[in-house]
Amino acid sequence: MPMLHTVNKSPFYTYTLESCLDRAREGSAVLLIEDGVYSAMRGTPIERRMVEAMKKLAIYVLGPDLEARGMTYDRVVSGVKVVDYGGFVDLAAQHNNVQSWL
Amino acid sequence: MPMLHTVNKSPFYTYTLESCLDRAREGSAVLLIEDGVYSAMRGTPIERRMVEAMKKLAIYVLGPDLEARGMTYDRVVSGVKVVDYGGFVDLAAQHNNVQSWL
Amino acid sequence: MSEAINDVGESVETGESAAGKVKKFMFINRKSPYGTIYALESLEVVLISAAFDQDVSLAFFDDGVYQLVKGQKTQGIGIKNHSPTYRALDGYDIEKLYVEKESMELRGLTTEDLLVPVQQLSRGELSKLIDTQDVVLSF
Amino acid sequence: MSEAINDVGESVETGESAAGKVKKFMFINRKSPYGTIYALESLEVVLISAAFDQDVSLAFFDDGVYQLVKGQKTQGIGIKNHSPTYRALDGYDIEKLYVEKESMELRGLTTEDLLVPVQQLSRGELSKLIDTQDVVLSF
Amino acid sequence: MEFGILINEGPYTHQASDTAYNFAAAAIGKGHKIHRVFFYHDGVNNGTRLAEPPQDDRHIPKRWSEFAKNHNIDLVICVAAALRRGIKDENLAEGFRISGLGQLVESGIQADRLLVFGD
Amino acid sequence: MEFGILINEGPYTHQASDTAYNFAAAAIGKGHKIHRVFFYHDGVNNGTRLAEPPQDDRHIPKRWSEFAKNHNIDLVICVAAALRRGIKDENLAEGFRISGLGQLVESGIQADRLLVFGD
Repeated sequence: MPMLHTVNKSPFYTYTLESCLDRAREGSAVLLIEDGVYSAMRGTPIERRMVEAMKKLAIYVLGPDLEARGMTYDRVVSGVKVVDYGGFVDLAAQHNNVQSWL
Repeated sequence: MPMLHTVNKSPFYTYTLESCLDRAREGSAVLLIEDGVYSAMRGTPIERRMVEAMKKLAIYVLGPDLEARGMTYDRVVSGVKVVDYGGFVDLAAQHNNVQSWL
Repeated sequence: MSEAINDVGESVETGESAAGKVKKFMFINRKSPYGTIYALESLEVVLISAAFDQDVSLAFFDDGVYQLVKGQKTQGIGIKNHSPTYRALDGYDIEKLYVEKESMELRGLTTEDLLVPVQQLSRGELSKLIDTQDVVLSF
Repeated sequence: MSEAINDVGESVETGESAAGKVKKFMFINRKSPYGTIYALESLEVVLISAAFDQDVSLAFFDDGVYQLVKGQKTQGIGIKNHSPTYRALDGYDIEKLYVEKESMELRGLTTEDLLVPVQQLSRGELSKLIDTQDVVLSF
Repeated sequence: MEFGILINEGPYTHQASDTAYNFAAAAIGKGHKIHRVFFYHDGVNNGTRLAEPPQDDRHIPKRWSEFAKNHNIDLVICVAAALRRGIKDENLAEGFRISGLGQLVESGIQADRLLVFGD
Repeated sequence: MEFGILINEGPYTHQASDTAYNFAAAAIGKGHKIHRVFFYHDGVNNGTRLAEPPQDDRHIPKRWSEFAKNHNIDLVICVAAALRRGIKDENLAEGFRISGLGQLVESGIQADRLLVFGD
C-alpha cells in the first residue's frame, strides 16, 4: 500500500493537518497521533474536512492518545478508525513507507 | 501604554498571529520576532490582515530577524516599523506589560 | 507534582524577601496537554506562586482549554495524568480560572466537559482582564 | 558544517557495510531557518548521506522554501549563516532539489529569490515524487 | 520486519520519545525487529544518565536503557548534535553509544521502514 | 528599569535563548538592569558546561556565563526542571545556579517587566 502519513499537531494550533491532507495521494492512509488526535473529534469545523478527506484517504487515530486527552471514542468522527500502538505498527508494516508531518 | 505583544511564529505554520491579532486590544502594540517576521512581508495573503490590524494596533518587526531570513526592508508591508534589539527594549519599557504568544 | 510542593518551603523563604508587594499574576495556557510538557510545568509554577500571596489568575484559551477536559486516562501513553492537580488548586487559594467561550465553542466543548468549575468569559472580556495584569506568564 | 564534513570519514566506513543497496532518500524541509535548528541539522544529514552513494532528493515546501531565500545576513542575530551550504551540495553530487510552486506563490516568492537553482514542481508532482521514495526523512 | 527509528526531540518536553518507545515496544511485541534507534537534534538529551524525574513519573532515559538491554537494541546518539548540547561519554546513560550521522543513513538503508518521531 | 527574563527553551534548537540574550545585552547597553534570567522547561539545558558547539558557531552556555560575569547577572536554573532533564551541579556551567521556581515568581514581583522567550 502507498504512504502512511502521521500527523501529531492540533488542527487548531498549526496548519500541519491541512498541509498533509492537501498533499496525501488517493489511497494513502493518515494516522493522527499525539495532539493530532483532536482532528478526529466530532462537533468541530474540522469534522467536515475529515469527512471530505475520507473520500480518498483512510483515516486512523491513536486510541491511547485520545484517552489521555479525555476524548471518548463515541466522540470520534464516524469512519475514522481507532487503533492502538500495535495497530500503528501494523499500519507502518502494511504501507510502503511512512511520512511524518513534523 | 497598554500591552506589548510578541509573536515569534510564521503565519503559514501556526495560528499564533491570528490568535494574537484577534485578541490584542485597541492601542496595543505587536512586535514580530524570530519566525514571526514573515508576517511583515508584502505580497502574501497576510498583508491584508496586517493592514487591517494597523487600524487599531501598532505593528513592529525585528530587523535583525528579517535580515537573517533574507527579507529586505523594502519588502516590509507599509506602515510596519522596523526596530532593532534596542528598539525591542524601548518598546518593552514603554508598555505596561509584555505578553509573549508562545 | 510532588517536587513542586516540596519546593514551596524553600520558595516561601525567598518570598519573604519580596514581602509587601502584591502583583497580579496571569498564567496564560494556550497549549494542549501531553503532546508537550508546558501544561504540567506551568501548573508547577502556579502552585509555587500560591506561596507568595500574589493575586493569581489562570487563563485558558486556544488549545489551552483542552487541559481542563475531564476523563483524562493516560495509562495507555505511559505519562502521568496531572489533571487532578487542577482540582487541588482550590486548596491553594487559587480560584480564578477563566476559559474563553470562543475557544470552547470552536472545539465543541462546554463547561460540562471540564473537570473543575471555571468562569467562562468572552474573548473581549478575557483580553480586557489580561490587559490589567502586572505579570503575564506564557509557557 | 565543519563537524558534519569531518564526520564523513567515520561514516563512509559504516557505509561500506551497507554496500550494494541504493535507496531513494527524500529529505523533507517544511520549516523556516533560524527560528529552529532543523534546517541546519537536516543539511548535515544530507551531506553525510552523499557519502553513502544513495539516490538523494530534497523537497522544500510549506515554510521550508524560506530556507533557500538568498541574501540571508545573520550577523544581527548572532547565529551562523548556513545558507551557503546549499550552494555546496552540488559538489557532493546532490543535485535533486525541488521546491513546491504553491508554497512559493503563497509566500510571494519566485525562483529568482532563491540562492540555488532548483526544480519547481506543482503540489501534485511533488507529492507523487515523494510517494516513490524508499526513505522519507522529516526534521 | 525491521524498523529503524529516529527521535528528534528530548525527553519530557515533547511526546516524541514516549510515542517512539510505545511504538518500538509494540513492534517487538509483534515479533518485529528494531534495527536501531537514532537520537538527533534535542533527541540526544534522551541519553543523559543524570536525569532524576519525580518518582511518580516515568524515567525516560532509564526506560530506553532497559529496553535496549532486554531486547538487544542499538541506541545511537548523534555525536555532532550531542556535542552542541552537552551530551558526552561522561554523562551518557547505559546502553547508549555516541556515533556519527552515518548510522542514521545506514539505518535508512538497512531497515525496512524508517519512522521519524519529533515535534 | 529592571527586567526579569524567562527562557523556556534549550540552546540551539530554538532561537529563544539567542533572542533573550540579544534583548538582555541591548537592555544593559541602554543602562537598564537585568533582575534575573530564569531557565525553565528545556531552558535548563542552557546551563550545561559540557556543550562543545562547532568552532564557527556561537557557544550559548559560555555566552551566558560571560554575560553573567561581566554584568553581574543572576542566572537561575529551575531545580525540578533540571532534575527531569539531567542538569546538576556536576555538569553546571559557570555563573549559573540551581534553585526553586520561587525565584521565578520573585523575579515577577521584583522586576518592572518580566519577558518570556520560548517556542
